[in-house]
Amino acid sequence: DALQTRFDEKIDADQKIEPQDWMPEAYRRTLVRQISQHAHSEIIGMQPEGNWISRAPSLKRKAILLAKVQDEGGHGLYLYSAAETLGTSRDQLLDALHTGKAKYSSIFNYPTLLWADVGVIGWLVDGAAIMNQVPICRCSYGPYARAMIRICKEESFHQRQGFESLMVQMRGTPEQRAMVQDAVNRWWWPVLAMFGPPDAASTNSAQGMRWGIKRLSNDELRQKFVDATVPQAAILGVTLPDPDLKWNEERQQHDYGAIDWDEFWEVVNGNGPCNKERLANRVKAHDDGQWVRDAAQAYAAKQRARALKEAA
Amino acid sequence: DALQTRFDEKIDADQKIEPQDWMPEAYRRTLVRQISQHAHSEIIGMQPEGNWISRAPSLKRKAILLAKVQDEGGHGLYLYSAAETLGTSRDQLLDALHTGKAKYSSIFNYPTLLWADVGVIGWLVDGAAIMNQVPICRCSYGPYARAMIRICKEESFHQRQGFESLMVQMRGTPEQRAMVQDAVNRWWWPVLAMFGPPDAASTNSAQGMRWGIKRLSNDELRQKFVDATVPQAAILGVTLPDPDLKWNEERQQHDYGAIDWDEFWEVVNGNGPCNKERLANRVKAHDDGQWVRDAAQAYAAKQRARALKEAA
Amino acid sequence: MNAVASSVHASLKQLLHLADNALVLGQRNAEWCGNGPVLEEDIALANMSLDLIGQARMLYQHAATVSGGGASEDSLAYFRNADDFRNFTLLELPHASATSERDYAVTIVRNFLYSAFMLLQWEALQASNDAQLAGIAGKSLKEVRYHFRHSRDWLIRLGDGTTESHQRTQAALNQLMPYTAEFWTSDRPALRAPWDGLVNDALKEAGLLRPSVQASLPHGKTGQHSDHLAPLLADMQSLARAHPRALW
Amino acid sequence: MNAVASSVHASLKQLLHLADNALVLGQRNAEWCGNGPVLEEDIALANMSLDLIGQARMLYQHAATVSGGGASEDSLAYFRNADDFRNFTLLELPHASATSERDYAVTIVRNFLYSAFMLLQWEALQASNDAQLAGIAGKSLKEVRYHFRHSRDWLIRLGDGTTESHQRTQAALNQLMPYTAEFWTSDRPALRAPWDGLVNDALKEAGLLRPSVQASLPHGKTGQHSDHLAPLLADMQSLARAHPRALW
Repeated sequence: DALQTRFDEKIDADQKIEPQDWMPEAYRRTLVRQISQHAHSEIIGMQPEGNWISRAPSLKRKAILLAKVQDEGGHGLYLYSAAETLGTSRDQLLDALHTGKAKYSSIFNYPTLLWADVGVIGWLVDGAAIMNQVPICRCSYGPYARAMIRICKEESFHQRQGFESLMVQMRGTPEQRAMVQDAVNRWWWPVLAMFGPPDAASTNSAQGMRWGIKRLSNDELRQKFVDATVPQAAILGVTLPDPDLKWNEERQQHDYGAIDWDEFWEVVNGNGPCNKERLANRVKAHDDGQWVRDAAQAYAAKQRARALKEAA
Repeated sequence: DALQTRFDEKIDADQKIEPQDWMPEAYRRTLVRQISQHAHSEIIGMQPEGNWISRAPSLKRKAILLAKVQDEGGHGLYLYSAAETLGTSRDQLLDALHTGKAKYSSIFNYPTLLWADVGVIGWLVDGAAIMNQVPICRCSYGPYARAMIRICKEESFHQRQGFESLMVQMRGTPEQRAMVQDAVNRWWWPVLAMFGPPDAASTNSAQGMRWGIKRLSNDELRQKFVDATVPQAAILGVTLPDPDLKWNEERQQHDYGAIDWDEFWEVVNGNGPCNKERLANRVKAHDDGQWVRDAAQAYAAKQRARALKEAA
Repeated sequence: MNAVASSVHASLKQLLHLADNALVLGQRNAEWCGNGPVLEEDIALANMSLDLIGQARMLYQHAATVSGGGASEDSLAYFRNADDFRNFTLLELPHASATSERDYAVTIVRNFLYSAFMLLQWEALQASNDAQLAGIAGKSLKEVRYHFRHSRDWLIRLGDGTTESHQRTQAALNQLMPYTAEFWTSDRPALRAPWDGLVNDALKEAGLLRPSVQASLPHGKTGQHSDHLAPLLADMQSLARAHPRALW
Repeated sequence: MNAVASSVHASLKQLLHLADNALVLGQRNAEWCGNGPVLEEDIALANMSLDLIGQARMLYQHAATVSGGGASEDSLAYFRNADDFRNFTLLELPHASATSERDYAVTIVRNFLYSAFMLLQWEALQASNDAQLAGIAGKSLKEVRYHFRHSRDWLIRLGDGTTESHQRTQAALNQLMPYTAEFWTSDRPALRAPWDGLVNDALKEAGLLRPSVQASLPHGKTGQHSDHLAPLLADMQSLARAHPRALW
């Protein structure tokens, strides 16, 4: 029909779709799913790093980490707002998270064992996230694209901060260097898995590409990430824990070893080291805050009633 | 009447009153109040020292402290049992504690700021408690006297352990010596107040003496304690924070300065540094444990029903 | 006598008191990060913690210069023990109430009582003879104005919200008000009347009763703290102390 | 080669694993001291913590001899970091559940699952070639028999008590059972069948369902812990580390 045609034309012309525009239900549903998953990831992602705020080893690092975790909360906020423009309320989105219906990035189901993990999360996890997200800054849905532009700016700031903090630690004591290496060993493979299953096994990708929601395939993004990260690791002086990782002169890209997709699916399916705990913490914070939200609502209602009475 | 006469004769002959014996209501009431106050003190007294179990600076000291706090729980248990022989249930006694009707020793409303406080509590607080309690080992009510004998044995063990731990700390670093002195400065006056108001201001004492529940007056006990403690402080190498403290050749006792009874009454009346918190912690532990006690009771009832059914 | 020694400085004691206040409350409030009752509040509390940690850093840096001897903001924050800390006892208490281990009413009431005090304190300190401290006061004043408005708004919202929120807030007020007695052991009795004004005015709007202060005076400012400071510092300082030669 | 070096010793790794297990669970369970649901349980839990701390001390002393280099029970307990600790992840978890910050069902279920395992482990270790370890096993076996009986009795009481206690206990079981997978990464697969027997038998009596273990394998034994060990150690070690030259 005409609406569909108009929509397709806009997509083809790389124009933005805006909230008030007509859009196919599947497009709307896919976007809500993707944006809210991203929002949930930001919120759940506050936990592994938040875990170290109280013990940050200098006041400067404490402030940087607190600001970073706060930024993640802010990203959650923008993204929930973007999802709300598609007609789903934040309460509905949170409910889906809390009941386990909605997913979030599996990477946040790994624990942060050392202070070095905080730096490595900044460097690798945020690095991978940026790789994933930069293309979305050009995505077809206007509010999402605009939120991503802002988020990507902040994420790359975090990524540089993470790398810088690792540089300092690598100039420190031998124990510090060992801890950074240990953190890299543990995070490397889960980070590679963040880009999602290999293209051959990936569903939804083609439609996502067609709609301008997805711009690059999982494997393309993963390759770009590996190629960008290898020289950074060399600068840091850490070893990436993959004996098969090497430059392929022919492809002009790095080859890398096989990812353990069984582990990836285990974690996606709720059996990672911290899945239950991350969700339980989130639900508890939400439930414990119910009375506060109720109070704010009750007060606002009273204020409205008072204003009406005065106006009358 | 005959019962009263028989009771008085026993008291005069220094014989024990046992649970099945007739006794005046006032005697019973006084005993329940005194024994349960003492039991409550043991239970609340677990908190200030318990606060340091997790941070005890060596495994040996951790074990000693945990054993000590556990002993205090044990003392509470004996004493509640002794009070129960007078016809008041543990639930009733606890209820009086939790609702603020029953008192406990004010000394436990002071915080334990340093590890040295743990040693000082053993040395001074347990020392004062023993001074108070030894005479009660000869008190007229059998179950109470027998409980006190056992308790006094353990308390004097704790007192020696506390003193020994302070001796070690005084041989340590200058900071350690300063911390011991700081703890002594803070505990000395509240410990002197533990013996209760001066005889001139003390109610109930005469009747307690007559009944063989109290054997020595508050001031007599306080004087004995001061005289016993001064040489111990010298051995330790700490200064007791009282410029007026000195040997009185004439009295063959130590003179000591004026106790701040206003502070004492403030704390007794609920306005000490930790009163609210101590009681709130106790109430919380009790309330949180309700489901466990309910479960134990439900299970016991089921077991009884099963036994009956099998027997039938 | 060199230039630094001849310029006017606030006492080290005062600087550490101000710095410890900021750090300890900043550390406490950061416990809400990721656990707030609503995302916007999570972010607001983290913001205020950041302000406080920033104030602490400026104050410790200044204190380090005054004290000399190789002190730094981090040596003062991470390598002093509980009995060296000079913060008000109020600020080290956990967010716990009888109802809950982490009660937002406790957080809001504390922030309100303290920010009302600091609003006046920083205002006064702008006129300090110690130019550096006066500068810190000016910057902090802007921040504390927001902290005060935020906590005051929530105090009213909670006090005049639901029955539960009213009860929790009144309970938090009863619990914390006695600790404010320590504010007046400082050298600024002149702040008392304006503080009473700020407090009474907000309580009235919130429909809350001001409890009468009847409790022993806390002594955090002289280094005698509650049972709660040592565990807070144990956690905060653990990593720095485990690796004293590390670079961060 | 001197006499000590020629006698047979368990590996330092194994001794530290056993010692860290005992210390970490002893430390966790001591959190109940003064907070138990009923005075008798308060005392019983403190008793079991004392047993565990006693076991840890014997094991660390032995480990210190084996390792040499001036190690002592306290240097091993207080001056190693979280990633040096070799305890099972199960033992470092807080007593928290979805229902409560300190849930007695979690405590009982953990004590049950672990004491059933240690009952078998100590029994086997009585035959160790390391005579000292065999002796520690003999002493510990007596203690763990009581721990097992205590936790088993309570497991049944709670499982077959009220609806609430049943639900809490089943939830605790679901929460903790996955962590027991780490027991079988040890060199004692022969213990698995008898452990299953002890567990299944008690669960049946308690009317509880055995959840199927479906979760990623914990790696505490190799030094990769949950988020919960570092804060536990930060608190435990704070005082000893603040005064490294002190005498205690």
